[in-house]
Amino acid sequence: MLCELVGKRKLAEKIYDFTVQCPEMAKNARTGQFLHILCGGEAYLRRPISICDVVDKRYIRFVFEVKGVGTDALAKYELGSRLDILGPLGNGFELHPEDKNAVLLIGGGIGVFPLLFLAKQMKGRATVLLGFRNKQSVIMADEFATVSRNVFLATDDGSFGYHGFVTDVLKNILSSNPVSRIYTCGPAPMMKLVCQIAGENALPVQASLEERMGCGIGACVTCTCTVGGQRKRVCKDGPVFDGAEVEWNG
Amino acid sequence: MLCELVGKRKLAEKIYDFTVQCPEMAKNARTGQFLHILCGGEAYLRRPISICDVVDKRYIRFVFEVKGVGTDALAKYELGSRLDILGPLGNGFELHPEDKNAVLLIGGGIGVFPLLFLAKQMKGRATVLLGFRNKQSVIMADEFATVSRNVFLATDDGSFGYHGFVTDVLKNILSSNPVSRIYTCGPAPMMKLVCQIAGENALPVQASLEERMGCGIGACVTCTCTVGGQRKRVCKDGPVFDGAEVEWNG
Amino acid sequence: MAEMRVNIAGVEWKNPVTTGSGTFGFGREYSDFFDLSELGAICLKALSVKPRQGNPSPRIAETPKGILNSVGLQNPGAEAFLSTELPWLRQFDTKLIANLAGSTIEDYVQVAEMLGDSVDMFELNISCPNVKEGGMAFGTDAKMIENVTSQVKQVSKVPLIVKLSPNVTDIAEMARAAEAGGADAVSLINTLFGMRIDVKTRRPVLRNNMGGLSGPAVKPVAVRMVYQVRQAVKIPIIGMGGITTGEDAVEFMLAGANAVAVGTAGIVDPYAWIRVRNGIEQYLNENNIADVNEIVGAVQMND
Amino acid sequence: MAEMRVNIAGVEWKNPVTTGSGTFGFGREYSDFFDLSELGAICLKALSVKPRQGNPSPRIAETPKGILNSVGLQNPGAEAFLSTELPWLRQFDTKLIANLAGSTIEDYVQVAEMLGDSVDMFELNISCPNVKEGGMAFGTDAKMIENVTSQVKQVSKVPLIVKLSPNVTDIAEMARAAEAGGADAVSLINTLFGMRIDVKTRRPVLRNNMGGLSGPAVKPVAVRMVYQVRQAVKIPIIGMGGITTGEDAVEFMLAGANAVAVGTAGIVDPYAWIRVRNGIEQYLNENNIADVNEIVGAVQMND
Ligand SMILES: Cc1cc2nc3c(=O)[nH]c(=O)nc-3n(C[C@H](O)[C@H](O)[C@H](O)COP(=O)(O)OP(=O)(O)OC[C@H]3O[C@@H](n4cnc5c(N)ncnc54)[C@H](O)[C@@H]3O)c2cc1C
Ligand SMILES: Cc1cc2nc3c(=O)[nH]c(=O)nc-3n(C[C@H](O)[C@H](O)[C@H](O)COP(=O)(O)OP(=O)(O)OC[C@H]3O[C@@H](n4cnc5c(N)ncnc54)[C@H](O)[C@@H]3O)c2cc1C
Ligand SMILES: Cc1cc2nc3c(=O)[nH]c(=O)nc-3n(C[C@H](O)[C@H](O)[C@H](O)COP(=O)(O)O)c2cc1C
Ligand SMILES: Cc1cc2nc3c(=O)[nH]c(=O)nc-3n(C[C@H](O)[C@H](O)[C@H](O)COP(=O)(O)O)c2cc1C
Ligand code: FES
Ligand code: FES
Repeated sequence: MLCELVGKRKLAEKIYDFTVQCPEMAKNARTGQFLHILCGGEAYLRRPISICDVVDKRYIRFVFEVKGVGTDALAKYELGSRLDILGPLGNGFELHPEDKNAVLLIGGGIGVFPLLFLAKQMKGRATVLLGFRNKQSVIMADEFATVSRNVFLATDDGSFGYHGFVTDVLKNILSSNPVSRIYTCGPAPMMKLVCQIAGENALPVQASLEERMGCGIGACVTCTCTVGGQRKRVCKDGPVFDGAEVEWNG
Repeated sequence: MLCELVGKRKLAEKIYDFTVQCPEMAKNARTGQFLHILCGGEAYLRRPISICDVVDKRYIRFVFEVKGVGTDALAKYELGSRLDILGPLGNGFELHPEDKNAVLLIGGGIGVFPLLFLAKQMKGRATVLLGFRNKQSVIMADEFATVSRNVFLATDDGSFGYHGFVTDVLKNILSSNPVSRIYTCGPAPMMKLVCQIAGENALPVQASLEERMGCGIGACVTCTCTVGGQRKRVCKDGPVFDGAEVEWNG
Repeated sequence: MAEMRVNIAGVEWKNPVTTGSGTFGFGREYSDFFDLSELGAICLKALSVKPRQGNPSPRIAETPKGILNSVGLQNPGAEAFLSTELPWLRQFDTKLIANLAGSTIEDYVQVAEMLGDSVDMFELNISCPNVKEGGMAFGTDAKMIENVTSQVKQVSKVPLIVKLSPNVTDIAEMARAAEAGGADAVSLINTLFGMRIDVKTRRPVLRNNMGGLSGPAVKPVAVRMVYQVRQAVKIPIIGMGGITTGEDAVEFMLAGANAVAVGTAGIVDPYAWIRVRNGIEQYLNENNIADVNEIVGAVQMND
Repeated sequence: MAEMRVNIAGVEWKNPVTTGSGTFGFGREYSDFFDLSELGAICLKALSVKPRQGNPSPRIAETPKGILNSVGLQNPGAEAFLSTELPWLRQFDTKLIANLAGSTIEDYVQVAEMLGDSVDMFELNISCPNVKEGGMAFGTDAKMIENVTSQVKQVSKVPLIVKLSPNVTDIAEMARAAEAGGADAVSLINTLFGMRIDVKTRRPVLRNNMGGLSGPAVKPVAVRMVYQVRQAVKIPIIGMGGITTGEDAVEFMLAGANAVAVGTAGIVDPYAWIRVRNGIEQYLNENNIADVNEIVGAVQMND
């Protein structure tokens, strides 16, 4: 579907915040789902980018980092361009309004972006833990603050917030607070550790996985991960899976 | 070399008139030479386009028809874009200021464009014969009129000017006027006939050839034509050759 | 309106467009995008006797105008297909082609027997570069091709297409071997064997190291092979390899294909199959060609 | 600054970048764009005993991220080369590789004898798909490769590189044959055989009908073959096929190439050779690699 680019901001070095007009998709979008975007340039395949927010039920916002040829071409689009997008795709996060205790959203790097939509849907119940490389790479913290109960920041080099990994923050929180559930999105090593800690604490955890994709709709079976001993399609069966079942090296 | 697009006009359906700023190239450009342009889009190779005019010794103008993926992508550039261009390339037309009688410039289709620069260099001595499909496709006739002694137009369907081929006009002129020399650029069948008529009338003729090109600078030897029994490179040894020597089916 | 029907080894397709096996799953996903009855045939994902997990991820890598894949024939097995997928597929008015995978000749024979006449045609996949046993090893040796073809042919209740590997010195020889073995048609090309290395990690991008190259990049090789096979055998050809537009499909048909498959292009654009079908029709209409079969093999070679 | 020198069969190149034969002429044209002494070596256009006219035009066709060519070894002959081109080339501080073409073994032997030790290395072109005799026919049969290699080797006064055709089932077998015949190095890949048909005229775009595919499209096939050859032989490898950037070159070297050639990319961008050389150097510096030879064959295969 062709969607007009109606908002474009540069949030930080190599990080772009796009808003596209797409009433149909916006209506159906659920938190944790993604868009599959034809970027042009040297990129032949589409690129999966998570939904970061839905605005006014008509616009979808997504935030991305320029990594290679695809995201580089995407960043070059001008306002008013029409992007060829498939979506919303995949199974998103499952909300559990019945949760009584704290609900933790744990993001790292580009995994931070999809958690905003989730935090919003939680209507102030979310406790958000975000990990970044350094102070310069901290983004969207204010936005998270306005929609969450609590935001904890960690940076690898200690230049902002907690000095260390977001998983250390997680351990601290767990040691002193009752928690109902964990949601996580970020680099695989981080999510693996989060899921391990969740397991040790017998907490349910939902993890949003990344894998190289082809079709994005479940047909080509190239984007598999191993979950509960089975090869699952990240694009269609996920990207969100039960973190307890994910085999991180499969 | 990157050259800014400073002028863009649509002259007719699928015909674009571009002006690029390139003082270096403009200074060296000779009539009959061409530019080799990286068009982008789906086009992998560069595309050869003739120099149509040099303006103020700083700008080169070229006119092209949208034929396929390359020219289509080229037509989409906006003012201010920077085009990657090699040039000026090839050997152009040889001017013969010593010519006493009429000098004929005979163009057809997209072969018309490079003749403008030639007509200008002739400083009013040129008699120009232009062939088009129909009235709608007649372009640049006024411009030619201001710089030439005489302009004759022919259309295949008679909707404008002479009804028939430009070669018929040529025969008419030759039957009643003394002519010194012929220059021609256009579809191969037209040029073949022009050269044949020139031969019958013992007139020197210079023809600007077209061939599919790779490098455009003489190295890959993919753009050959047969001239005087030898394989010559259109890009480097031409594109202008002695019409008497060209083997049209070689 | 031009006649679009083609007859492939006795099976009538309503138009010459099918899907590249493995790129279309069992059709469920694409049925959200268009009516599957619009296709001449659906070539299904490879089926083996038992379910297969395929290779670990990453299983896909992007290359210039192409992709490498190393899926490795992941599939639910013939039985699950018959019980779960086939009844659903039968609602569509199109022909079904089962792609047969195996590691041994017995495997191929067994899966053909299991499927019986439940589908309209078989495609013998002896050209997959992504499995250790069987697969490409069968498809690059003429004697093996003839042998496996004739054994599967003996048990086949439906016309048998043999899918050829492009990773060979002489594709015509392979096609002749398939014909000699009793193939009712051949399809080509399967993927070219390739590799991509990530210079940052210094490892192959595909977890399985190597994979099969498909998409527009391979088109010139595929067209050449289709032409060579057309000169070598009499049986119908299903041409594929990079087809993205109606004109690409026409190119394959001019070279000698009686029908075409679209694979990778559909991975990028889910409407690719319909665009190709419409594009062929448009070409025929614009060129006043009454019947699509007129363009098959109609290329005029330069002398 | 990283060490960029490589030693190819006893010949020291100042850096691992050379030109793909036939894409660089005899260097004159590109000398307007950069100093040819910047290259590790210059691989010249094919040379035959007598001058050759090559095939009629069109000789080039564009394909997705690639080109087909059917030049057919047009060249002025070894004698004219020695008198006209070589003296001019000798002004540059770089190694010269003559690409030897022929229709018979005797042709190859004769041209090698004519050239003597006038250049630094020979590249035996037994893989050109664009000539009726010799060319690819030699390069797709292991016995022929061994035979022609050993006969040319006997008369070669300079190290002999054998250029392999990718149009084969088993590239490793071909490389082993070259090594057995006495080759001092192998280079690969030459072009993949392909075809493009113009749907408007219904004729092949190339006047010669078929031609050789090169450019980024073929890169994954080339990288795979370089890796396979690296596992099969001990002699140095010059890798090529679609190299456009420094990272592409690094990919080939990781796969096992001791040096690389750039061809088609230079047809599009005359500075491609220099960009590739600079790109390799940049990669080494950014990754703190002291010597380019460290990356040769350094790919870590996934288990
Ligand atoms: C479900 C999902 C949601 C995502 N959401 C976001 C997001 O909101 N914001 C964001 O910045 N990024 C997101 N990503 C990652 C993003 O898709 C990659 O960074 C992007 O594809 C890189 O493409 P490229 O052309 O810039 O890089 P290249 O390195 O040139 O890409 C080459 C190939 O690798 C694939 N690839 C490279 N890195 C990744 C990766 N990490 N995951 C999957 N495929 C990869 C590309 O798709 C492409 O096929 C998401 C990934 C997935 C799977
Ligand atoms: C010396 C020279 C000067 C030219 N000057 C002009 C000009 O001033 N204005 C203008 O409109 N056109 C000119 N042309 C023709 C122009 O180069 C082609 O129309 C253009 O390359 C078509 O590219 P495409 O991508 O639009 O078409 P496609 O058909 O998609 O091109 C595919 C391939 O065919 C080649 N090709 C297609 N047609 C031609 C052709 N007629 N000649 C050479 N190669 C071709 C392309 O370069 C490309 O490699 C000139 C050609 C030459 C050789
Ligand atoms: C992701 C993927 C999976 C494939 N799986 C199969 C398969 O299971 N069986 C088979 O015969 N071919 C398989 N192929 C090959 C295609 O059917 C087709 O032959 C090839 O991709 C060339 O066509 P294309 O360029 O249109 O994709 C697969 C190709 C891709 C890209
Ligand atoms: C126009 C052209 C002419 C070529 N001529 C020759 C040749 O004369 N001898 C040869 O061995 N290879 C020849 N080749 C093959 C190249 O040297 C190289 O092996 C191939 O193009 C792959 O590299 P690339 O993709 O970088 O071009 C030619 C290639 C092209 C494109
Ligand atoms: S990307 Fe095709 S199945 Fe997931
Ligand atoms: S285009 Fe390369 S020699 Fe003319």
